[in-house]
Amino acid sequence: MNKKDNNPEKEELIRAKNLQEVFVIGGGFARSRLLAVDDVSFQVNKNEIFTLAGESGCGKTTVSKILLGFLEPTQGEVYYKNKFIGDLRKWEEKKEFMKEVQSIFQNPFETFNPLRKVDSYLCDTAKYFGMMKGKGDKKAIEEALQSVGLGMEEVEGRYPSEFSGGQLQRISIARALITKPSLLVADEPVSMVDASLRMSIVNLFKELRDNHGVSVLYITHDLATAYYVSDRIGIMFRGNIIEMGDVEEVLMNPKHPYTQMLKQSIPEADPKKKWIERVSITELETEEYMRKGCKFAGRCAFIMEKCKDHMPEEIFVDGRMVRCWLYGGEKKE
Amino acid sequence: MDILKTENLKSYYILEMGTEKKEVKAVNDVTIGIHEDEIYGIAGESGCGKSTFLKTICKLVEPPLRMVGGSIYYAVDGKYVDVAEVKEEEFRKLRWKYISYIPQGSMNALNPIIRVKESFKDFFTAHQKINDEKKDFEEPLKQHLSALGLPMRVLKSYPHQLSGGMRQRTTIALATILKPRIIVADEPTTALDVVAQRAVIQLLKDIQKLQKNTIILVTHDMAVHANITDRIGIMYAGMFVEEAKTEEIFENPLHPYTRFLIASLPKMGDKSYKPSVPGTPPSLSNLPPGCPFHPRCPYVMDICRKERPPLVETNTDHKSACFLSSKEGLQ
Amino acid sequence: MESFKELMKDGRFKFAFIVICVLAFMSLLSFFSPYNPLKWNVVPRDLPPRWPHIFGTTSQGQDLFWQSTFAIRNSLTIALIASSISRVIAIIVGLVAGYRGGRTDTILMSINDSFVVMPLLPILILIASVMRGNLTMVALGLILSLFGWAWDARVIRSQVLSLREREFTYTAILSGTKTFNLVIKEYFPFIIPIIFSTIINNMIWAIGMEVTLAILGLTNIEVPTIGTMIHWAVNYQSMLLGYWWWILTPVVISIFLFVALYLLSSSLSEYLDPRTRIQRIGEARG
Amino acid sequence: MLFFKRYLLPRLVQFLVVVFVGITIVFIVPRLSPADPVQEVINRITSQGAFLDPAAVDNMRKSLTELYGLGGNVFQQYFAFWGRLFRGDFGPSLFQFPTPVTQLIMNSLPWTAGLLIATTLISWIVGNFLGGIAGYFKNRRWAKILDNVCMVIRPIPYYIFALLLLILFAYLFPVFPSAGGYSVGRRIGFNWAFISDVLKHSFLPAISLMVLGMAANFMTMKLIVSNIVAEDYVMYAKAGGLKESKIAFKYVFKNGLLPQITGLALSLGQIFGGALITEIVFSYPGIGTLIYGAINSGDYNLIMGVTSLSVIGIAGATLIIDLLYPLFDPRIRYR
Repeated sequence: MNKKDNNPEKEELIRAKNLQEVFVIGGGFARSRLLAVDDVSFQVNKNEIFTLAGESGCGKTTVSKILLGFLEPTQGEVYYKNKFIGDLRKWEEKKEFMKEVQSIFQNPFETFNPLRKVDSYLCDTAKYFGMMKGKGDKKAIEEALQSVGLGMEEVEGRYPSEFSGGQLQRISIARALITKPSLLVADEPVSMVDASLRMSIVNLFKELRDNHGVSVLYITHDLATAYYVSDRIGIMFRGNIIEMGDVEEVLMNPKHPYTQMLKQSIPEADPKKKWIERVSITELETEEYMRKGCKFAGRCAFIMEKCKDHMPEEIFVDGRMVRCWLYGGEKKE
Repeated sequence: MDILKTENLKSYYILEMGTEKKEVKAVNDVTIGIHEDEIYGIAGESGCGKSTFLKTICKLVEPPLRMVGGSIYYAVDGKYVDVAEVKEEEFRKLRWKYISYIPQGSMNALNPIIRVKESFKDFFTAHQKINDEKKDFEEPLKQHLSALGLPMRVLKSYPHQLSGGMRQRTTIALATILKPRIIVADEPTTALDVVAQRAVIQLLKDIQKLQKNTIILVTHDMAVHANITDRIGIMYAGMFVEEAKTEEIFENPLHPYTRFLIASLPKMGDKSYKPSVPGTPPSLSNLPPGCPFHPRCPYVMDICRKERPPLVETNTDHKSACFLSSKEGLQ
Repeated sequence: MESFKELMKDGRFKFAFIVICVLAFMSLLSFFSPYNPLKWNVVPRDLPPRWPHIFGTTSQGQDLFWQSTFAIRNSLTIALIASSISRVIAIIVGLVAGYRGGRTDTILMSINDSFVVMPLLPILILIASVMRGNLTMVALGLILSLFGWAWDARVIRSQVLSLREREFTYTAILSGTKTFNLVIKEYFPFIIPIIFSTIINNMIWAIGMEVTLAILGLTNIEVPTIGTMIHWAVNYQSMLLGYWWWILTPVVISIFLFVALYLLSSSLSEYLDPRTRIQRIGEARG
Repeated sequence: MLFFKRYLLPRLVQFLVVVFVGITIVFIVPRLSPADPVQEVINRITSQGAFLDPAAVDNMRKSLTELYGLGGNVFQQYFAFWGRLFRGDFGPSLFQFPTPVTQLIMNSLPWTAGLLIATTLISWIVGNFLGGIAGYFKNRRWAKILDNVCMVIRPIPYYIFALLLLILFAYLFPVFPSAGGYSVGRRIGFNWAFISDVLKHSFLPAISLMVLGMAANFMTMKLIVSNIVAEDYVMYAKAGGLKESKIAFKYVFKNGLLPQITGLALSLGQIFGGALITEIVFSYPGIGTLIYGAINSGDYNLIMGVTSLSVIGIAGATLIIDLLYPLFDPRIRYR
């Protein structure tokens, strides 16, 4: 368990333990197995924004689906407030869990059914989770809309196609806030929103954490916004968390070679900081998934024999967890 | 000497929905000049008309899009040719030899059922006669690919066998095979993972240095602009609101919209509060009167609500379309 | 009503709507027919079309106009029975295969595909010849419905498969909607246009099959339907003997019916296609 | 090896499933009917007044039961049925006793095969060619006219269209013979006289099948092409200044034909049904007329034989087209 990582006063909210998810590609008789999520463990504490960062296809969305209970992991468990969520079988129990753990999605235009009015989702959420006192009690909905800076009249009776991406994402957040959740899972919430409006959503997360006590699991490929908004961060590559810890530590002086390359490859919005050396790109994504041992070995400048054999367990150095033989750690028998 | 100029260029999407007609003013009276031997970046949010502007200057205008007014000048062999007048069959000869096009990262721009080499041959033979297959086509092709650092096995494979980054670099090689004077790139790095994006940007820089041509790069990502472009034009609601050297845009933005755009960019190591542009982007089918940014602009003045500010040179080689800067300039 | 006005602007819909109204009116008329359709020699035989027998009369002494009113009504009933029941089967198979996925999907779909690929006519001939005379209208409708669902089940399945992956499915789950009313609230607005257009296509197929089986004399040829009318016309060598009106009436009616139904289905499926409906919603208040 | 497992094997399994489901239906259906076929044959014979002593009747019942494969419980019958199927023996035809059913089918099969293959190929090629051009040059006048014409022809079922042609050509302007495969008294031989006679006779059924096939292919191909024209690689080829003809043929048309190959495989069943019916209208001596005769004479064995063979035949043809598809589509060949 990552002892070093969580300091005492932080109360644990949700914890993933050795998650593993196997994707079977090729149907019928030609099955080949692919480890989309491989031995992933992390936790999100109360009143904290934890980021899960990585390239597209590194398994972060699969992890979010497992956490939300949409996907049964091949191996590993998820504990919410120290209760194993796998035991939730009856719909009532699942609803209780959903009341506490809500989510918003990547494409605002796909979050709502284009043929249904937007406010029908808000009413459903309020009705099904018992947030409505009387029949027409819209207080909870108005409150949620108010906290994202929208009014009831702007939303009532309109279809998704009549809003901009930014507005839809705010309505989606409002829908999630109706049940007063303690954890909000945000899967790439701003990648489809215009750069100038992106900050309004990201600042909203900060405000939710500070004023509404909602912790956020922020999933993204954009390290810049991750640095700006989160407290702790986990970097994922091809299904594994290869570095995790305080965002200042991990992003300001990254240890794992992949995190270093990732940070260098993000273009800085500053003409003076242009790139210099060249970079090599992967031939085929699936090739790297199938590789035994450390999946970054193909492109790593510091490759060692044991890297090809297998990845190290969790090594703690400079206040963060890293899985790389460069930083010691014994060979697992 | 500008290699490409537009004067009062207008192109709208004409949509007939049921009874009434709707005009989406995607390119709204644009006059711009692009120099030779430079990488000119066009930045702007989604729905500001930058991709439509690209399609219009490449004459890739398909209904419902229609070029409504103004003219486009190419500097062909030293003299300006108004491309709007050139007939399609005549203009076809210019395509790829004079101006070529790089599509978005996510688009499958190559014919899925023929090998990559076959695609290269189609584009090559459309403009150049091949009498000796080996000497006229295969040799130059191999040289071109190795110059761009692409493995030869790409030629024998089909598009679906290549990874996203590899396919995009192959398309760039295809767009530069005939060494065109202008290369137009529409969001070439979107939908690519960040490492492939960096490789693509590197490739574009090398090509520009190698062939001394002009690259017009459109992307919403200001950081990509910072890394590759020499000059940037900021587009908003179908118009150019500011144009200057890249360093100038980042250090001393004049137009309020550009200021917000630069201020809202998250930077590593800087956790200070980043403001966001208030309000929502305008819909191009019913634009506000006067300056289209005035509903969201904190410095709005009466004149802004009535007239549309022209794109005017306020400092040296730094144009902006805002009464605030041009008024001061005037005083 | 507003959408009806818009639909009427589409030429195909207008033609189809008029023709179907006429045919529907004729089938209603059958309730006021002065002659009993099952009786023969109620009118002088072999009269060419002239008032009062506007479509002429048959060698069996039946008035062709009133006969065709019954024919249209019966053919439409058979078609409606067949297509409505096969819709139910198609929806169940499509929804279960699409939503559950995995093994159930592969099994259901392989059985479904075998019904698509199989030549249905010889099998229907086999069934009809076994049941010989007592193939009543309802029985024929049921048999046709058993074979008419395969193609559309696959269409519905692929629609459900694509909907299942879309993000608003997860939003609905997180809003507390249970699987059953999630399917009703979220998926049905997409599935209903498919059902609508495939109902009409299936009716065309069913009427076509009924005509074919009737001409082969495999259905209950006393009951007047489009097929049986042609059957008697062909059996009595009406063409050779020059009674052209006897064979032309059912053929012309059937062509109008098929073309009208086809145009109705293609114009409706275009109008109801979710993509165009979304644009219309956006544009209505845009 | 991977290609075989991923693409070919599922197709083979699907072929077996189709044959299994089809043959099982052919087996079950006659057993559902309340009437016992053996009893029916016996009633028909005894009703013709011939007095038969009970022993002879019992004897006949036993041999007929054996002949019909109705001996033993259902499962034994089922296995016996499959056994005979593999041996290609559907028992004797009851009407033209004792010639075996397979023999009769083999006589009329070449006629149907010739008609079916010729018309399907021609209508597929011509229909797709015209549909492709009409889809690419959408706003040409002739494209619009042809589209409306096909829109009217397409929904008409085979029988009605065949009947229309019969009325038009055979009675109003009797140019073509309205029935039969060749004129009476013509010696069958491989000489030009016989062949031209066959062509003249099969002209009307062929035309009727081809026109409907062309209309269907035209409409689908036009739709496919009008979608492909908006694809990225077509727009990119236009930006590349390729000649219009090369874009139309190599980029739009070739990509458009691929779904039409699978479309053909899936619609073979219906086309076959249509061919049967058209043969009956023109009493063309193929499988259609054979099965029509069998219906009138209540010849069960022949009907079951024809149905089983058509199920296996069509499933086989579909399998062949499915197996040919990877040759045209590299995306399947090189996973």
